[in-house]
Amino acid sequence: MRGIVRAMATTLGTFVRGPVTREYPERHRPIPQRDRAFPLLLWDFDTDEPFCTGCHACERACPVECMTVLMKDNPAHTSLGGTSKRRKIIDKFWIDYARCMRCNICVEVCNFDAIAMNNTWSGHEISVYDRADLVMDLPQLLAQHKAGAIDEWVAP
Amino acid sequence: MNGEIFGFEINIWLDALARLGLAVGLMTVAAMALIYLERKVIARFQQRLGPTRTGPAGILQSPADALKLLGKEDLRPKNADPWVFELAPYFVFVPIFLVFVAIPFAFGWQIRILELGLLYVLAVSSINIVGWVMAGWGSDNRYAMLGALRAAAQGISYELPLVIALVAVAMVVSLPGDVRGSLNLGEIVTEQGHIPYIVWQPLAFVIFYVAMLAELNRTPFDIPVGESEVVGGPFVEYSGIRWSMFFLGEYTALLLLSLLGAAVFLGGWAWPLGETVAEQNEILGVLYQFGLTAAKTGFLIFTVFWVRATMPRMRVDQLMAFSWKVLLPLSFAQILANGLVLVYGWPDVLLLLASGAGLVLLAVIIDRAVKRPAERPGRPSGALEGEAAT
Amino acid sequence: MVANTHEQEFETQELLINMGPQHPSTHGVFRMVLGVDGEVVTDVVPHIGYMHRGAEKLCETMDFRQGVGYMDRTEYLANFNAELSYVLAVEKLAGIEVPERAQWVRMILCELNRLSSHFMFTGAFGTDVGVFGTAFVYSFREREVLLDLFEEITGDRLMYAYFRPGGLAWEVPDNFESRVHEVLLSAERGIRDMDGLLTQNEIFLARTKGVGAISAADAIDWGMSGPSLRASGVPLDLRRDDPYLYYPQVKFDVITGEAGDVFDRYHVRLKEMRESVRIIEQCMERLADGPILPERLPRMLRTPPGEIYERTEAPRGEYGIYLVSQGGNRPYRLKIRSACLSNLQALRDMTIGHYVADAVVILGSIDIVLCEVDR
Amino acid sequence: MTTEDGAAAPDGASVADAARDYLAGTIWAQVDEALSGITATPVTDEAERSVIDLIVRVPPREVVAALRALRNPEGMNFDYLRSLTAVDLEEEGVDVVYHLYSVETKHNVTIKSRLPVDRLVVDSATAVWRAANWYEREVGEMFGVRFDGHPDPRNLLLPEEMTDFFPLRKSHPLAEIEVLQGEGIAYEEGEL
Repeated sequence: MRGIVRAMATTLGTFVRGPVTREYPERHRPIPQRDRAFPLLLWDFDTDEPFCTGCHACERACPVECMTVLMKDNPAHTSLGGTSKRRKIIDKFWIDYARCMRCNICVEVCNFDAIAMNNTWSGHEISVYDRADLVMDLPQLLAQHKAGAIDEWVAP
Repeated sequence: MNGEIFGFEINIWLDALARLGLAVGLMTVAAMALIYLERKVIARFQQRLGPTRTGPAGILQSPADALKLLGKEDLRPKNADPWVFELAPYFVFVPIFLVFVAIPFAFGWQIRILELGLLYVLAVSSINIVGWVMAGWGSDNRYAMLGALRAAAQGISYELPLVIALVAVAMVVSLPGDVRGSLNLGEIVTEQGHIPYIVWQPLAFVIFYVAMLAELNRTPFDIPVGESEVVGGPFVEYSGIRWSMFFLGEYTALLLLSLLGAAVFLGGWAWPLGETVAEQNEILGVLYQFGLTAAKTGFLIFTVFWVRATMPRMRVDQLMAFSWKVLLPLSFAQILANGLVLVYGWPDVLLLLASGAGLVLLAVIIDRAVKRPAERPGRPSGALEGEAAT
Repeated sequence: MVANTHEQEFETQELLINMGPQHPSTHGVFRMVLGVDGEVVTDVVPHIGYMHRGAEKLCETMDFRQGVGYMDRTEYLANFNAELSYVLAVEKLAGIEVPERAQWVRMILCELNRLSSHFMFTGAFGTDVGVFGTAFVYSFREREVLLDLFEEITGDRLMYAYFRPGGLAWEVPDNFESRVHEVLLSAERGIRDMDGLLTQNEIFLARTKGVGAISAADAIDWGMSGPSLRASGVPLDLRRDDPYLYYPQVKFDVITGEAGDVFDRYHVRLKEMRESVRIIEQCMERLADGPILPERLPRMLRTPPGEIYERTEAPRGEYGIYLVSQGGNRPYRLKIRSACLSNLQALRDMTIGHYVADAVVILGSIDIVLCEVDR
Repeated sequence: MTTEDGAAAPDGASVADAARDYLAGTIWAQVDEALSGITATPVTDEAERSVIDLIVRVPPREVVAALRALRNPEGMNFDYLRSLTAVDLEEEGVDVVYHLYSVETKHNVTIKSRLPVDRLVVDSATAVWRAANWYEREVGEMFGVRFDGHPDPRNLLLPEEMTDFFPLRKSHPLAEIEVLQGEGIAYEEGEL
């Protein structure tokens, strides 16, 4: 009988201790800075253009081939009378969030620190009715950092 | 042929209808409240919150569930036996409500004061096993069948210790004029004004409590409905309103047996000072007596929830062995001891001593039984040897 | 011959019960067909493969860094241990020296992962035995604390992708040590709760003692490993017998059972959790500052031709990586030796002859992860 | 037979010396004794050997005999079958690989057997270890190797009717990923 009494005492103990539940949709738990949801592109506020030069490093390193990158000549390059030092710049960029496995490799291989993992709740609460809506294009990928919503942490 | 309700004279049929309607309505509400309470209490035991989304603290969860279940499609499997399948819920539901006729809530507050109330309660409440078996058989589902057979075996096995434990108490009820023994629930409660019977008959109470858990298919005896084994047992094919009838029946039965236990063992409305307060002030007395009944019933229900939050499930063979080899002999021994004490007119303290000794014996038996590891009851048959997907 | 005809009239037939792939207690998409005589199981046929995703084939197309992320997906309850097997195999094949700090951190994380995995086991096992969710919630309470820590370190709650051939992806956060101590305190309380709820409970004992027993010789013959093998009394723990990382430098006991029954399998795991706490505490003392990656690591890692069968002691048993390289930056053939697959093979032997209710408990006691079984 | 080591000229004598040195550091002597009567050759070539374990090659016909000899409790007592798998070497055939372990002496050994492409058949090891059962089923379905005497040679992980397709062979590359990116997505130049 001792074991039964001990078990009952254990449950009574937790009865007294009170709930540990987090009420998720109402109260968002603060998530750590390193949290990685989905990759995003970063915005260079100095020259007002993306960091990304479209060098294809991430595209090649992606294990699941979820990225498509197209580059173009930078119209704002100094040689063309602009202010930017980037000769080439990203033209089109798609990331299929449905396929992405959030392994952080794209961030690690990027030579320009142009891509980072979203570390806010907005990266976790993506739900859509159509799978094609999970394919993010360049404006969508840039929007969050441009709006200052990302607490930037680029993995070394 | 006129009856009386709240002092007004009305036609006896109207009276009966009113009482029945009151009982059914009240019990449905009470059962829904119990469902909510169970979810909250068990959540607390598990450090969760339980329902929170419907109304303040989720208090409207049960009505919301009821509405949802009402709106659901009433499915019937293609190969099910239509009559048996559709009628089964009523066989579970109706008997349990009938039982309330004899339950005393306060002095004089009974739907009908029956001279053989205890007998009636036990007789009617065991009908619902038929409903379980019907549900299992009619569903044409192997899990349901397995669950129904388990339910039948369990219900019948534990009916006996339950009855005998209650009879042991009914024997020792001392009535005015030096008469012992009564089956009238009102009298049983009234006689506990000074000392409740749990003091004289602790073994009977423990047997009653265990058998009650088993009758209710509650953990650790929730074998017929074991989620992890037979996925809900006899109800696996039910949906919508029929399923909710089973569910409601289950919780009403919980309330009923807790009320019964409170009345027979814990002194119902009478202990402590139930009559004294009533003598001082009639209305206050009735309220106090209702409060006593509610508190004791609530306590019993709380322990049921507590046990549910704690205990693993027993296995079907252990369950049967526990009933037939342990509880039944012990309850017979209890009756025998009571009989000897009564026949020879020995002092009542002996009732307590005999019962207490039985309780110790029960604990020892459980401790010893655990030390023996189980053996494999069966041998391989090779029925599926080399058989591809079946 | 009246008796004879009587018997013929009541000839009984075995009932076949299909459990799974959708069943509350098959731990994922696992299906078994039970032949049942009354309540007694007379035959079991397991069916697996519902989760087969061709992980081995996929890894053949991925370079060694990419493969790490895929290991997580084969073992979603002990990801660090799965990653470890893979990176150790690559490192040994390529001959990379791993810095000391990285190894200690790996050890701490693997043991923490063992804790979280065993918590998951005790919780799920409690539910299998029939506790209405309490064990499950207790274990998830503690697992949540552990996962929070993992998220702070690696950025993800489940698919860590944190180990790299050569070391770690990035440095642990500054408050790592204090956080680990906090988590250990919480885990110890969780172990205590679980112990109090189940271990001595008479009903639990009645349900588990003597059920699903398998002898040491049988267990070895079936290729069982991990706690399920040790419960049968075989003291085989790769952390001690085939050491990797710095396990020879820490003190811990190899827990073994006696009867090899369900209770022993549970109890071995519970005791092992205490050992894990012990190991982590020792690791924390030894953890010193230093680099987490070797100084010279090529940008694209290549291995010389050759092969290796690297095995580590994951929470569920031996997690082996058989890596064949013909030179180049990706495996020529990668085979994942899953502990669960071998443990699951013995299910038939363990279950036959027990009650239906026991079949569920026995399945729970070998703690399968179907992702790992099917790969 | 060449060594990766380019500095030393690969003449026969130095290769043999290197092989002897390598084998001296392994349990080959004991394994050789246990495998008396069976044509077993240790793998010493640096490009083929394992970093940590000894690999022994055995012709397909003698595999089960070799395994039985190694399992013998009076000999090496390799009582634990760690893993059983195969490696597809395309036109060279298929290697069936057995990883053995001795719980008592804690020795490891790997047995390999090369099956020619036109005859992917080997005797089943299920009589030696019951553990071989599912491993062999898996190798059978994935590589098309037939294990003679296997009690239940159905598919294990793959659908049961899928017996003409062997996914882990090199001749069956992964399917191309259907590229969804950029299709039907409106992209306006001025939005940046």
